[in-house]
Amino acid sequence: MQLEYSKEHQAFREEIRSWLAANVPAQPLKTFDTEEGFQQHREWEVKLYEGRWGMITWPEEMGGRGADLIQWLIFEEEYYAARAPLRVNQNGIFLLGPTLMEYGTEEQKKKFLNGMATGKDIWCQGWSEPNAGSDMAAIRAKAELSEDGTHYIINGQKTWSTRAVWADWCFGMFRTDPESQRHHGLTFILLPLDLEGITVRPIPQLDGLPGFAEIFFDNVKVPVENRLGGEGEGWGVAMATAGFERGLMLRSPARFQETAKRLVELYQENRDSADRDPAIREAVLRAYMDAEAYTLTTYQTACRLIKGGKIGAESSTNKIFWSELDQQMHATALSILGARAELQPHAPDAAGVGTWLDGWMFAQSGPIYAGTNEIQRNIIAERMLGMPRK
Amino acid sequence: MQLEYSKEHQAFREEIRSWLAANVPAQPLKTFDTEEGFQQHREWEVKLYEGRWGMITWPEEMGGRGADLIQWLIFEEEYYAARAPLRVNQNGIFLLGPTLMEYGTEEQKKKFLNGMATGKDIWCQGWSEPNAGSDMAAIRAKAELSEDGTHYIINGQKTWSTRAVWADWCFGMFRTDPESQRHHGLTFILLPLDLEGITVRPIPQLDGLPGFAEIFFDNVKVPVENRLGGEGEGWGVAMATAGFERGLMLRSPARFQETAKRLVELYQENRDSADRDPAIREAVLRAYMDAEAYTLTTYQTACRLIKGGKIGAESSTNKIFWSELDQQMHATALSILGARAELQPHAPDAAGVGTWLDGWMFAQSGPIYAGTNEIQRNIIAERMLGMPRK
Amino acid sequence: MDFTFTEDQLLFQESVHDFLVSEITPEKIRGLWETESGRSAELWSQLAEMGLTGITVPEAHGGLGMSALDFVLLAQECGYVALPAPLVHTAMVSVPLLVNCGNQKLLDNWLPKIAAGEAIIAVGLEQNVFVEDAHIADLLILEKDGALYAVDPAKAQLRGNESVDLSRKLFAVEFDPAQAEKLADGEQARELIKAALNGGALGVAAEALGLAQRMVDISVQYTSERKQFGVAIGTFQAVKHHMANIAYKLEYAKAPAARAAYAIDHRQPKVDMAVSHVKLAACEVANLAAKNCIQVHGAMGYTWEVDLHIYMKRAWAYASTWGDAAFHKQRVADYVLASDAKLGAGNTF
Amino acid sequence: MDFTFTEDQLLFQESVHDFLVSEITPEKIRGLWETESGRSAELWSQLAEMGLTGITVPEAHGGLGMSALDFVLLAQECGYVALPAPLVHTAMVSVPLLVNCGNQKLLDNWLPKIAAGEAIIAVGLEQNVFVEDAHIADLLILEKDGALYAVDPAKAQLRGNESVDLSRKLFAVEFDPAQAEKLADGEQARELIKAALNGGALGVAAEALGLAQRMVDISVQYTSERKQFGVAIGTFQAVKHHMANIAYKLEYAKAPAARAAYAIDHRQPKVDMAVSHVKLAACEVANLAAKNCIQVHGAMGYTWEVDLHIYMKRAWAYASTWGDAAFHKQRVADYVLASDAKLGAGNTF
Repeated sequence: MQLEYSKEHQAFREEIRSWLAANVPAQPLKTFDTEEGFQQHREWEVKLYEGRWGMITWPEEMGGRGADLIQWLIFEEEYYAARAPLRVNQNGIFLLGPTLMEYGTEEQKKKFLNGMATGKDIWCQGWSEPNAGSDMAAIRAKAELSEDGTHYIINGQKTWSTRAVWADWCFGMFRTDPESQRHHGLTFILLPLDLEGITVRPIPQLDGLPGFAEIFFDNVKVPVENRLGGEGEGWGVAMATAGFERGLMLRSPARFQETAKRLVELYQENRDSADRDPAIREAVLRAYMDAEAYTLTTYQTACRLIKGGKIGAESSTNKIFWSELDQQMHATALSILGARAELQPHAPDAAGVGTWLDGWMFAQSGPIYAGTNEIQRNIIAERMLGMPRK
Repeated sequence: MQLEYSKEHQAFREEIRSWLAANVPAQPLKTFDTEEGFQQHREWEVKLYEGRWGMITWPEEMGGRGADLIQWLIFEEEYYAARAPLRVNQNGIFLLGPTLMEYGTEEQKKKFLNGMATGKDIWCQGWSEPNAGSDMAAIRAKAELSEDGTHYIINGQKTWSTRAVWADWCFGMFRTDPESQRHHGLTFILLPLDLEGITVRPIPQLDGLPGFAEIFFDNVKVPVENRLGGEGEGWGVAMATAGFERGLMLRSPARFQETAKRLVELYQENRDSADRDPAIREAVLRAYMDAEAYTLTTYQTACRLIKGGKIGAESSTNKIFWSELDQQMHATALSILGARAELQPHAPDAAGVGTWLDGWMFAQSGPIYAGTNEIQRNIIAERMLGMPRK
Repeated sequence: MDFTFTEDQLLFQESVHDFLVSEITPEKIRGLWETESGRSAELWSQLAEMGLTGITVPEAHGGLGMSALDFVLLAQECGYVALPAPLVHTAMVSVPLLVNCGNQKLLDNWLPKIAAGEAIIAVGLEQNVFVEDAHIADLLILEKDGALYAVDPAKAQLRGNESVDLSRKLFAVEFDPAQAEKLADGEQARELIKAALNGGALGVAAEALGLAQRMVDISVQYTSERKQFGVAIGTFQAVKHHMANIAYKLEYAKAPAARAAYAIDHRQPKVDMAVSHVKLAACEVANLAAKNCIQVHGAMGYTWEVDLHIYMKRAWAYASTWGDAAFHKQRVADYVLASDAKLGAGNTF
Repeated sequence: MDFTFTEDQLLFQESVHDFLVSEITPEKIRGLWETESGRSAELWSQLAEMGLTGITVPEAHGGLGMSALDFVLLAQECGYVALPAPLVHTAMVSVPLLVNCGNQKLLDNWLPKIAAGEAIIAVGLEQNVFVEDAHIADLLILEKDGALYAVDPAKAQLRGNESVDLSRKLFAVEFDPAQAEKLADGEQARELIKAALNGGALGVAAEALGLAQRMVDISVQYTSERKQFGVAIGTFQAVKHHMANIAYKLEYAKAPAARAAYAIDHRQPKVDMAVSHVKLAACEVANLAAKNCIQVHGAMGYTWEVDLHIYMKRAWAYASTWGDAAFHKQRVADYVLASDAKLGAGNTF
């Protein structure tokens, strides 16, 4: 065991730190749940790409830096510490990208990876359906192969598609075998959202902004070349993506460490009033310790993976841990803010309340999406502890 | 609404208070989980009977005072405030007694109630079986009617029978119809524990003392006169008893209010060291509020019942509330005691640690017995909220 | 000893429940969010017609002359529908404050109008930072430097502050004491302010109980219908226990609410502790309800379209209004940790 | 950056695990409860033969010369079997204290004996109130008034204090400094005491992780076999979630344990915070395990006959030993709330 960074890693940290210092917009961008903010974030993706910081874990020949997981964690630490913009293209770069590299044909890689990397194409997911949420295998939206076998005809509905309102492309799972049950007979398909027959209906979230959308498919024609992996093999392809989603890439610890730091600062700024309630100091210290525990554990997992280990139930344990930590930290911040905690950020007397309320609302989604925490607990009990399913 | 005690109630409180002041043993009795302590508690029951304080809710003609529920709550308040001994005969007086009055024949009432009241007969329950715990309807111990119809032949096993080691009588449920399923074909039978064929095996609990026992029945002959209610009607009779068990009689708030009071005192005595951990003050205040909430809610229920209301899901909500409160209060006390919390009461340096450790161990049984808190939560969800069973 | 509500009290609650549930639909609330004031004069007159605006106004002044205990059940119903009108504020804070302060001119001048639904008085205490519904108030009663002033809204500067709950209308208010009528100062003001705070805190606590009940009802219905893995998700034990955990805590906050109302009506010495106890317990269960109910709704609960957030956001807002948790914990501590505290069995009533 | 244990470390852990699980059965533990000393000389020699008593003794003195990091995995295994012997105390406290204090005579005199399993040194810090295993110690090292003394057990008065965990042997010890050898005082003593406390705290924290794992393993097996309502109770979601809640918290206490050991070995400035963090996290998860595991056992878990209580009671005892929660929370606060605290992303290592 060796818990110091190598010279190379330190140099890497310096490099990204100075690049971010020079390039992170002075003014925070508008949220990408607005059209203007979406455009601003798209431009930021271009800037990242030009600096070759867009997808550092990708191979060099694909515009990445072939970064290892430790470099990835360092990158994220600097990225969050610099308060750099959220990644509007995370579905593409972190979820679909790696899957494409694993399952895609040469043509598909050529066709899609570059547009993804350059920020030209923003991707959204088409997985959940009204009756296939936690139970993804219940997917019904169907794709029929045309008689001449040149394309699929897609009909049905997807929902909870994050950032779909202004996205360009969608990757999703569709049932190609109408006779099939559960996770059989599903196929992974990539399609542009401007195809004829596609209707995108924005869904406003808790803050009123259209953070996700429903997507309706009415006899949408998609060329077979847009199929990722074999027909009926979609589940396996999707699981790889899901592994990433719940895994390291999207929930690196930096985000929660920075929230914990801001919470400590908020506590210090409001010490006199906060210490009237002993529970607050308790919660602030716990937030720090839990963020630290999440970081240490993530580094340990990353090192294990680098040495060829496989990811196991970590995907479930960390989903629960970070999502509950995130809720807990924001709840604590709101109690520190007291009577002004309910103010919206733009309220005239909201000085000092920061973005904690928005963060609190967003934190509500953590225990829900990508498999509810109840599902994760089932997985831990059954797969990690070996408890009986039925 | 009128939240003051009537003159009569105040006078009643004065009466029991002065009787207790004159009669409660100066030295606490040994625990009734020891033979000597059991005998001491039996004598205390006699003393209570002689003062007509043994079962005040019983009708006068049966040696009680026909006390209403408010008087009962007042009695308990004074009883616990006086640190009077625990009731070794609670199974008889509070569980079986009322059931006998409701379902018993005149002969049975004559035969059993007096011995119960005078402390001559201490009763234990014979309900749970190795494979019928939370699932009481899974009872297998069987009672066969003899050919001449004069008695039952009992075979099988009961377990978790509290205070059975030195008890005189047992009331329990047995399957009289071998063909029957679940809660059908069960019969409620009363039997002395010195009958031939009965073996009582003590079960040591967390503190090492035999607080409960297994009872084995090997061709035990019991006269039919000992059947309470009709043959095959045992479930209905038992449910009445269970209603009492989870109901008001055994978990009147006084016990928890006194624990909360002792906790506040412990906190005050150890204020300097306790305030090093802000979580402790928080927990002490919560203990007081929860004990208060339990008291207020119990009084409200009692008044509703007096006015002819029926007891509903209260039996489940209060089971969860008091058992978690009890655990929480004792856990808080142990953290106040710090490094000395683990000491057994008789340890030479245990001065000041009191009985918190014993109380903590006993508190572990609260969420388990008389229907685990998981079962209670199911009941609340299904019967109180009307959520779907399957 | 009688801890039950009267038939009349329960029947009144039922009729108010029926009226509010049919009138104050989620659609109506969403509609009011789109309006400038966020308030409906028509709704206010309806409430007046039922006698609710004057429920605590003495009969001599045209009200129903009812007490906090009479109103506490109704306040729960106001919470159940997330009522977008200052009824609880009026019945629990404004009117009692006027009555307690005993200024005959004010009483004769305002109470009849309040009972008739023709006037609204908004009370602003420093503990609250903001004044609720100041924009529709005909009179403001404001705390400043330990004194209470009657302020003409026209002579005050209102600065609107938007809450996460779009139905809550909050205002930072500035005024010049020289241009206002001082109602009380010193000890008298302290007592009036404390009583007003207790009334407001109990009011939102009771509303919070209604909010929790509403969120549970919505969620029980949703989870009984919503299917995953081929069965209603309400059959999953984890979902059942999420709901049960709200339900049993809710049961144990109701009696303390009644006791606190009783303590206010009878000016009991333990009133501060009683009010703070229920404020803490009710806001805790309401926020637990918010947390568990959005969870069992899944992504649906995270949307603006499902009605849950109407009640959830108010539960969030109430956690720290009319005294935050720290304030109320301290008041409980003042009672419990006092050297002469009467604790233990037999000391509850 | 390499946060993994070496193959050797993992293999050593595995062999120690196999040895302890086969040797330290619940039956053996119950047997020792019946003995006067509660300790087994035979067991101690077995541990010595495996090199465990001298695992942190420098090779020059006949030990394995291993570090806290090497031992932290083994300490978890000691907890897994609730080892009734002062191995963790020896490896994490006694030996490091001797080595740190650098008294050549003591080193030469005692370290070889410890490695050979022929001597036991018990360390008593005021933070602990009691001294573990003083009754079988050949030498006591005791804190008094800020100084450290080497005390001949024959010249000390031992007063046995029975713990809820019958395997824990606690003693109040009195001695006369005049009759003892002063090892250190002032700043040197402060440093030694702090280091000893960190070693002991990390030791019990690591043991607590093993205890939690053991209670989970016992409970998973029990709930997989035990049937109610016709099915294994382990199929009930509430039971699964009781277990899952332990398991995921346990996962997040392991890396902090390794980091704390590393911080001790490398004398990192953040060592106090690192040790206190894992002490709090490990004892919290062990006590959660106790609570949830007895619950899923039902009445069975409340008995003396089921083995669960062997591990449960030790988890209870460890919560407040080698520094109670207040002590460790304060040390974390000292680090986090310091004006020059380095918090946030990138400051963990």
